[in-house]
Amino acid sequence: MSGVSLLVQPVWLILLPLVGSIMVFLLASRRAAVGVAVVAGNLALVAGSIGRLGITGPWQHSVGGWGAPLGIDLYLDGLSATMLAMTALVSLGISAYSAAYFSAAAARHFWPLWLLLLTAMNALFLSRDLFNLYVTLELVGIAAVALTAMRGQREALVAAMRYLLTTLLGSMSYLLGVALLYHSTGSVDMVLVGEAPIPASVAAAAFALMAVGLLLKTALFPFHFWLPGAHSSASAPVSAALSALVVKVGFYILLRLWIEVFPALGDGVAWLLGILGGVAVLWGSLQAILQQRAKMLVAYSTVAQLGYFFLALPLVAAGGSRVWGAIVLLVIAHALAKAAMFMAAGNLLAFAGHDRIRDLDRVVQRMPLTAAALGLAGVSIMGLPPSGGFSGKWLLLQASLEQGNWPIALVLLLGGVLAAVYVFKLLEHIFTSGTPLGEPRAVARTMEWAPLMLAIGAIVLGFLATTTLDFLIIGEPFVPGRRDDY
Amino acid sequence: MIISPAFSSTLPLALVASSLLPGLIIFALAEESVRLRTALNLLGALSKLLLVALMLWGVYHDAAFETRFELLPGLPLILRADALSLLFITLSAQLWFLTTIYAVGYLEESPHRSRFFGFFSLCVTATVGVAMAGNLLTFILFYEMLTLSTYPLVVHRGTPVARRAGEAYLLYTVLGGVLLLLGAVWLYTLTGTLEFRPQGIVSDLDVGDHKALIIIFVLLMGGLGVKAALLPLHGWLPKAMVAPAPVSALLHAVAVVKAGAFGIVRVVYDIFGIQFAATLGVMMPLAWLASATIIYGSVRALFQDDLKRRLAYSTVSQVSYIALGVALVGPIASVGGLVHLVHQGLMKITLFFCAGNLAETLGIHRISEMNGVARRMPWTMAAFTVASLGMIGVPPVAGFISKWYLGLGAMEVGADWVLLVLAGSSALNALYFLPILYRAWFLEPEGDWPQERHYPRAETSLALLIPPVITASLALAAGLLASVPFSPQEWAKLVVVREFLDP
Amino acid sequence: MTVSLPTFHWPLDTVLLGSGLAAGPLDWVLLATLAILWLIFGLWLLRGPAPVRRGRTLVLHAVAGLGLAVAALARDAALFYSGVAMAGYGTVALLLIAHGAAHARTAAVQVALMVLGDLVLFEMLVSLYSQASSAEFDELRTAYAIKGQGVSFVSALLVVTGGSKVAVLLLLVPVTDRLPAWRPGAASGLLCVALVSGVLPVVRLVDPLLSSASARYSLLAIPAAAIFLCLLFALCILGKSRLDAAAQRVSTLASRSVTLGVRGLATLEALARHVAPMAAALEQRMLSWPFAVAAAATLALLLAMTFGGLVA
Amino acid sequence: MTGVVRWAFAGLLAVLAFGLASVVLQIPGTGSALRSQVMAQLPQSGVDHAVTAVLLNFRGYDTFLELVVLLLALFGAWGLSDSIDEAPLDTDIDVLTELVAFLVPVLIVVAAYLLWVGAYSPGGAFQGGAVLAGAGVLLSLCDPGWRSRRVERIGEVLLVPGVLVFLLVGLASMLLGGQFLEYPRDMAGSLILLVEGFAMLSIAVTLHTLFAGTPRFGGGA
Amino acid sequence: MTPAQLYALVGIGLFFVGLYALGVRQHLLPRILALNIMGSGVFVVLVALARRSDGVDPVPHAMVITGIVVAVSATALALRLMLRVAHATGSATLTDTGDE
Repeated sequence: MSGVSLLVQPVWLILLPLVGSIMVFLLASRRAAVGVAVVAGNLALVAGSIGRLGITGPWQHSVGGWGAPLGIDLYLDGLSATMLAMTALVSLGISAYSAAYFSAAAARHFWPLWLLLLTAMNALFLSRDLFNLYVTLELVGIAAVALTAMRGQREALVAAMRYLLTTLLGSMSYLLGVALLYHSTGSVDMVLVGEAPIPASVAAAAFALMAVGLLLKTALFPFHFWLPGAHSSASAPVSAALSALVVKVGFYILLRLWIEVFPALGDGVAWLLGILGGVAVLWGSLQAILQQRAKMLVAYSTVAQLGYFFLALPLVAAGGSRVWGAIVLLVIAHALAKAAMFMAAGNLLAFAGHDRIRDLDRVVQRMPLTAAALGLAGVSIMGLPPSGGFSGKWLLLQASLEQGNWPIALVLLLGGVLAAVYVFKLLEHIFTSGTPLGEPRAVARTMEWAPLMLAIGAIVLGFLATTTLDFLIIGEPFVPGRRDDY
Repeated sequence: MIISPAFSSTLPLALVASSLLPGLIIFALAEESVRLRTALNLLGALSKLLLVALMLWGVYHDAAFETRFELLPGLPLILRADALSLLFITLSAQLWFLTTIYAVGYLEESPHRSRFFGFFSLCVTATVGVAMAGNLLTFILFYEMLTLSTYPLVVHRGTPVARRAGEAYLLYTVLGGVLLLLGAVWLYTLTGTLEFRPQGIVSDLDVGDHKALIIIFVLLMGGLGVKAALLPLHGWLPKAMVAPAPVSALLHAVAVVKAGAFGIVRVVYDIFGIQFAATLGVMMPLAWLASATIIYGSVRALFQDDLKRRLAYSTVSQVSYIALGVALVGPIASVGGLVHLVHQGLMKITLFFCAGNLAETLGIHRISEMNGVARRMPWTMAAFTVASLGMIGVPPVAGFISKWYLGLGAMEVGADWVLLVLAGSSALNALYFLPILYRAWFLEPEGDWPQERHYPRAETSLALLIPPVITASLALAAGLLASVPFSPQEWAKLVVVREFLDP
Repeated sequence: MTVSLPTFHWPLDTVLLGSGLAAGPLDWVLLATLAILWLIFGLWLLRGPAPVRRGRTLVLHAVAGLGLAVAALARDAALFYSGVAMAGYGTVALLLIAHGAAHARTAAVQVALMVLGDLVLFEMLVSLYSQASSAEFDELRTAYAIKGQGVSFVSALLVVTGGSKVAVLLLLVPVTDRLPAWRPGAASGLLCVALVSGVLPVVRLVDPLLSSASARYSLLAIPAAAIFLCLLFALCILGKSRLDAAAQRVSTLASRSVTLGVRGLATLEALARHVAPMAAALEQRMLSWPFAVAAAATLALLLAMTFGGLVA
Repeated sequence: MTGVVRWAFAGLLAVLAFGLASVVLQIPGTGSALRSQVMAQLPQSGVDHAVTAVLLNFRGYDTFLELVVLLLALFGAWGLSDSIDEAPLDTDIDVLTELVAFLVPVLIVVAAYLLWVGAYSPGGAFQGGAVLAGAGVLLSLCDPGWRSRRVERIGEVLLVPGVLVFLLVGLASMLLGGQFLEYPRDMAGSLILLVEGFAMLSIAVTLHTLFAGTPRFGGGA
Repeated sequence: MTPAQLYALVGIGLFFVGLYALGVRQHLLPRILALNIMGSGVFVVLVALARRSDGVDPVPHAMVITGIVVAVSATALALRLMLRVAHATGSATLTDTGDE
C-alpha cells in the first residue's frame, strides 16, 4: 500500500484523535494547542476521505483481515462521510472556542475527554457492526457524561447523573436487542443480519428494544427529561457538543437500523415515531418559549428540533432517499446552528455573569459578532431562507404535500412559527438598550469568531443543499444490502 | 444591441452585490469612521444607479439578463432583470441614493450608525432581490431576507415602544411568510416549476386542480398582503412608524410595502396569468379587498394627529391602488397600477422626508403643532405641498396620471363602481391633506418650536433639505413629462405590452 | 372688421398625456378678457386692505395666472385640468393671504367646492375619454355628442362641475356673519376662475359657439347647481363639529371591526400565559424516573406491536 | 410511589418479560454457522482457545475499543476527583496486614498464570489485570501510603501502554500490507501475548486507580 | 425447553428485575446496582443461547467479556459521580429536581 493511500485510510480518523487524547493526557502544558491541531488534522483527514469517496466510491476495511461474519468491518459511504464531515466541522469550531474558554486547570480534564469523544463518534460513524456500535455508543455516552460532570457545580453533577443513568439504561436495552438478533441470525454485521431470515416476533422484539434504547439516548419526546438539565448546566462548548453532535448519534444508528437491519418495518412504527416527533416539536417549542434563561431556551430548542427528524419518518416509505436526504440536511443544519447558538449563549453568560434573557439588553450591544452569530443561527433554526434549515424544511414540506400528508405539513409550519417566537425572544434584546447590570468581563476574540463561522456555515449549507444531497447518496446508503462494487 | 452572455449573466449579481458588499463592510466599520461609511454608501448607490441605467438600456432593446444557481434539486435560484423588475429597481435605486444622503444628515451623532447603515444596505439588497427574482423560490428567499433586515431598523431606537412595534411587525411578517411558503410548495407539487413566465404557469393544469389553485391564490395573497398592507393584515404599518424617519421613508413607504405590492403583481401576471386568474374568479374579490383597503386607509388617516401615523395610513390606502390596478383585468388599469408603484413611491417618500425634517429640526411630531411651520421652513413645506397635491390626484403632479389610468381601466372593464372608489378616496385624501397645508401656510405659529435647531445656510441641514426637494420635483416631472420615453408611464406601458400582449 | 387673428398651435406631446396648446380667434378674445381681469385682481391684491407679503403673493399670482392661460389655451383634457387646478388652488391661497385667518371658513367652502368640481371634472373627462381615441378636446366633443344627449350621466357631470366652479362667485355675497364673504375686490379673480373652469368646459365639449340647444340648456342649469352646491357646502362647513363627530364614529367602528385579528392574537397570548404554569408543572413531573421507565416500557410494547404493520 | 402505581408498573414489566420470554423461546437452537467458521480459522489465529482467538484476533477491534473505554472511565473519574478531599482509608487491622503479606505474591503469580493460560483455556489479560488490581486494592486497604510518589509516577506511565501497544501492533500490520490489526499469520500468537501483557498491566493500574487513588498526576493537582 | 433456553429466561428475568428496581428505587446506589443486574441479565441471555446443538459458540462469550469490561468502567464512573452528587447535594438521590 503506497504511502499516500496509507495516509488517506479512513482508519486514521479513529487513531489520530485517540493518539491525540493520550498525548494531551500526558502533556504538562500547551494542551489546547495540541488539541486544536489534532481536530484540524481530523478535518483534513475527513476531507481526504471525502475526496477519495467521490472518486472510488464507498470504502470498506475489514479490521483484522477476517471477513464480515467473523471479523468487524468498517464502511464509509455517502451518509457516514456526511456525518463525519459534520462532526469534524462542528468539533473544529468547538475546539477553537474551548481553547480560549477553559482555564488551565479545567483544560487538563477537558481535552483528553473531548478528543476521546471525537474518537468515539468517528468510530461510530464508520462501524457497521451492531456489537461494535454498542461499544462506540457506550464510549460516546460515558465521554459525554464525564464532560458534563466535569464542571463540578451542583446542577451539573445532578444532570450528569441523570444523563448517565438514562444512557446506561439505553445501552442495556440496545444490547439485549443485539443479543436477540445475534442468536437468531448468527452474525452482528448489519447487512448480513438484514439479509438473514428472522422470525417476525424476534425481529419485532429486537427492534423494540434497540429503538427504545436509541430513543433514550436521542431524547425524543417522552425521554427528553434529561436533556435540558444536562445541556444547560454543562459548560458552553460541552453543551454545544452535546446538542449538536452527541444527540444525533442515536438517530444515525436508528436510521441505519431502519434501512439495513429491519427492511420489513411496517408503516405503523413510522406513524408512531412521527406522532412522537410532532409532539416533541410542539412541546419543545412551547417549553422553550417559557424559559427565562438563555441556555435552557436553547436546550429546549434542541428537544424541539429533534422532533423534526422523527416527524418526517412517515414520509420515508413513499419519499425514499429524497426524504432521507432532507432529514440529514436538517440534521447537519441543526448541528451547525445549535453549536453556534450554544457558544453564543456561553459568550453571553461569560460576559454578563448571568443569562437571564430579560436582563440581556445592555450586554449584547457590545458583542456584535455574538449577536450576528445568534441571528444567523436563529435564521437556520427558524427555517427561514437562505439557510440549510430552510432547504430541509422546504423539501420535507414538498414531500408531505406530494403525499397529501397535511398534519405533517402543518406541524412543520407551526414549528417554524414557534421557533420564530423563541428565537426572536432572544434576538429582541440585541437591538434594545437596557439597564447595565454589574461590570461585564470582556470575551476573547476566538470565542466570538467560532460561533459566527459555524452560523455562517449553517447559512452557506442552504446554498450547498443540492451538492450535499448528491454527495449523500454515494453508495446508496438508503437502499438495504451492501454494494460490493468498489 | 449585442451584450456578451458572460456580461449579461453577471450583471444581476453585480446589481445585488452593489449594495450587499458595502453593507457587509459597513457592519465591520467602527462607529467613528463616518466619512468612510458615507463614501461606501454613496459608492454603492451610485454603482447601482449606473448598473440600472445600463440594464434599462439593455432591456429596452430586448436584451436578457439572467443568473441561475442550483439551490434545491429542480429549483434554481434565478435573478432575472426584465421590464417589470426594472420598473421597481429603478425606483428603489434612485430613492436609496437620496435616502442615504438624507439618513447621513438625519442620524448626525446618534449611536449604532454602522449597524443602521449595514442593515439599511441589506434591506435594499433584499428589495432588489425581490424585484429581480426569476422564480417564486428566489422571491421567497429575498422576501424573508427583507423581513429579517428591516426588523433591526424598526427597533433601532431600542426603546420598549420600538420593541413592541418590532414584535407586532414580526408577528405579521412571519405569519405572512408561512402562508407564502405553504402556497409556494403546494403550487410546486402541482406545477412542477415555480419559474415566472409572462402568461403564467398554471393555465395548462386540469380543471380538478382549480379549487386547489384558488386556495393557493388566497395563501399567496395572504403572504404578500401582509407586506402590501391589505386590509386585515395592515396593523403593523402604523406601529412601525416608531422607526427613525429614513427607515419609515425608504422602507415603510417604498421598499417593504412595494415588495408586497410587487409580489402581488408578479404572482397575478407571471404565476397565474391575468386571463386565467380572471377565469378563476379571484380577481373581483381582490379588487373589492383593495378598494375596501383604499377607503379604510383614508378614513383612518383622517383622525390621526401624529403626522407619521397619518402618512402611514395614507400608505396603507395608496398601496392598494396597485393591487386594484392589477385586479381590474385590463391593460390600461394595469398601466395605472404599475405606474402608481413609482409615483406613490416618489410622493410618499417626499412626505416622509418632510415629516423627518420637521421632527429633526423643530421637534414637531403632531399635526396640531404644525401651525405656520411653512413660514419657518418654506422649502420643506413647498415639497410637502407638491407631494400632498399629488396624493390627492391634482394634475400636473404624478398622482393624477395613475388615477387617470386607473379610472380609464375601470371604465374599459366596465367596473364603474371603481370610479366612485377613486373619487371617494381622492376626496378623503383632500380631507386629510389640505387641512395640514392650510395649517402650515395660513395660520400663525403659537409660541416657539418644541426643539428648534438653527442651521447656517438654510432652514435645515442641506442633507435633509435637498432629498425632499429632489423627490418632489421628480414627482412633478413624472406627472408633467409623463410621455417622455423612459418615464415611469412609458415604461409601465412597455411592461404591460410585454406581459399582456405577446404570448 | 374681421382682423384675421393668427391661429397658433404649440404641440406638447411629451407633457402629461400628450397634446398641445392652441388658440383660435375666439380664444384670443377670452385670453384678453382673462388677462385684464387678472391684472385688476393683482392690483387689488397688492394695494389690498390687509397687510400683504409681496413676494409670496406675486409668485402665487403669477402661477395662478399661468394656470388660467394654460387652461384657456389647452387642446386636451389633462392640460386643461391641470390649468384649472393651478388656477383654483392659487386663487384660494391668494384670497386667504389677502383676507387673513378670519375668512378660514369661506376659504374652506371654496376649497370644498373646488375639490368637488375637480373630481367631477375628472370623472367626466375619463368617461368621455374611454369613448374617444385621444384626450384631444375635438375627439371628446364628438364623444360628448354621442353620450351627452339630453339628460345623461355625462351632461349631469358637466352641469355639476360647472355649477361648483361658478358657485365660487356666490361667496362674495355676505349671507351670515359666521361665513364672512370675500371683499368685492376679489370679484375679478373669482370671475376669471369661474369663467375658465365653469364655462369653458361647456364651450370646449358641447358647442364652441354656445348656439346649440343643449349648450344653452346646460348654461342655464349651471347657475342653479351653483346656488344649490354653495348652500350645501356652506351648511357642511358651518356644521363641521357635528360632521367630525359622525366621521369619528365611522372611523372607530371601522378600526374596531378590523382589529378583530389583533384581538384574536391578544387572546392567544393570554391563553399561552395561562397554559404556561400547567406546562411547566407537567414538564417537572416528566423528570421523575418511574415515568421515564414506564414510558420506555410502553413505547417498547407499542413498537413491537406495530412492527409488522399497523398492529400486526 | 404509591402502592397501586407500583403494582401497575410491576404488572407492565411482567407483561413485557413474558412477551420477551416467549420470543426468546422461538429463537432456533440450531447449529451456529459462525461457530464452525471460528473453529475453521482457529489454527491461523495464533491461539488455541476459541474465545481468546475471537477476543484478540477475529474481533480484536472490539477489545481495542474496550481498552479505550477503560481509559475513558479513568479520564472521567479523574475529571471528577479534583475538587473533593478524599477521606484517607485508615484501616490498620493487623490480621489484614498479615494476610496481605502472604496473599499479594500469590496473587501476582496467579495473574501471570492467568495471562499465560489464556492462550489454551479461559483466561487472559482482563482476568489477570483484575487479579492484580485486587492485589493493589488489598495493599492500599492495609497500607494507604504504599503508593509513594514514585509508584504514582510509574502508575501514571503504565496507564497508557495497553492502548498504545495495541495501536502500534495494528499500525505495524497495516504497514506490512494487511488491514488494521491483521496480524501476520505466523507471528499472531506472540503478538497476541505481547498485546495481552501490556493490556494486563494497564488494566490493573486503571482499575486500581479508579478504586483507590485520587490520581494527582498528569501535570499535578 | 432446553437448559440453555431456561438460562435465557433467567437472564430475561434478571433484566426486568433490574428494570423494576431502576424505576422504583430512589437512592442512587440501588439504581447503579439495578443497572448492573440488567447488564448481567443480558450477558446471561447471550451466554445461555450460545449453547448450540453442535457445541458452544465462542463469539457471544467474547462479547460478554467485552460487555463486562464496559460495564465495569461505566459503574466505576457512576459510583464516582454518585459520591460527588452526594457530596454536593447532601443526599444520594436525585429528589431535589422532581423525582418525588
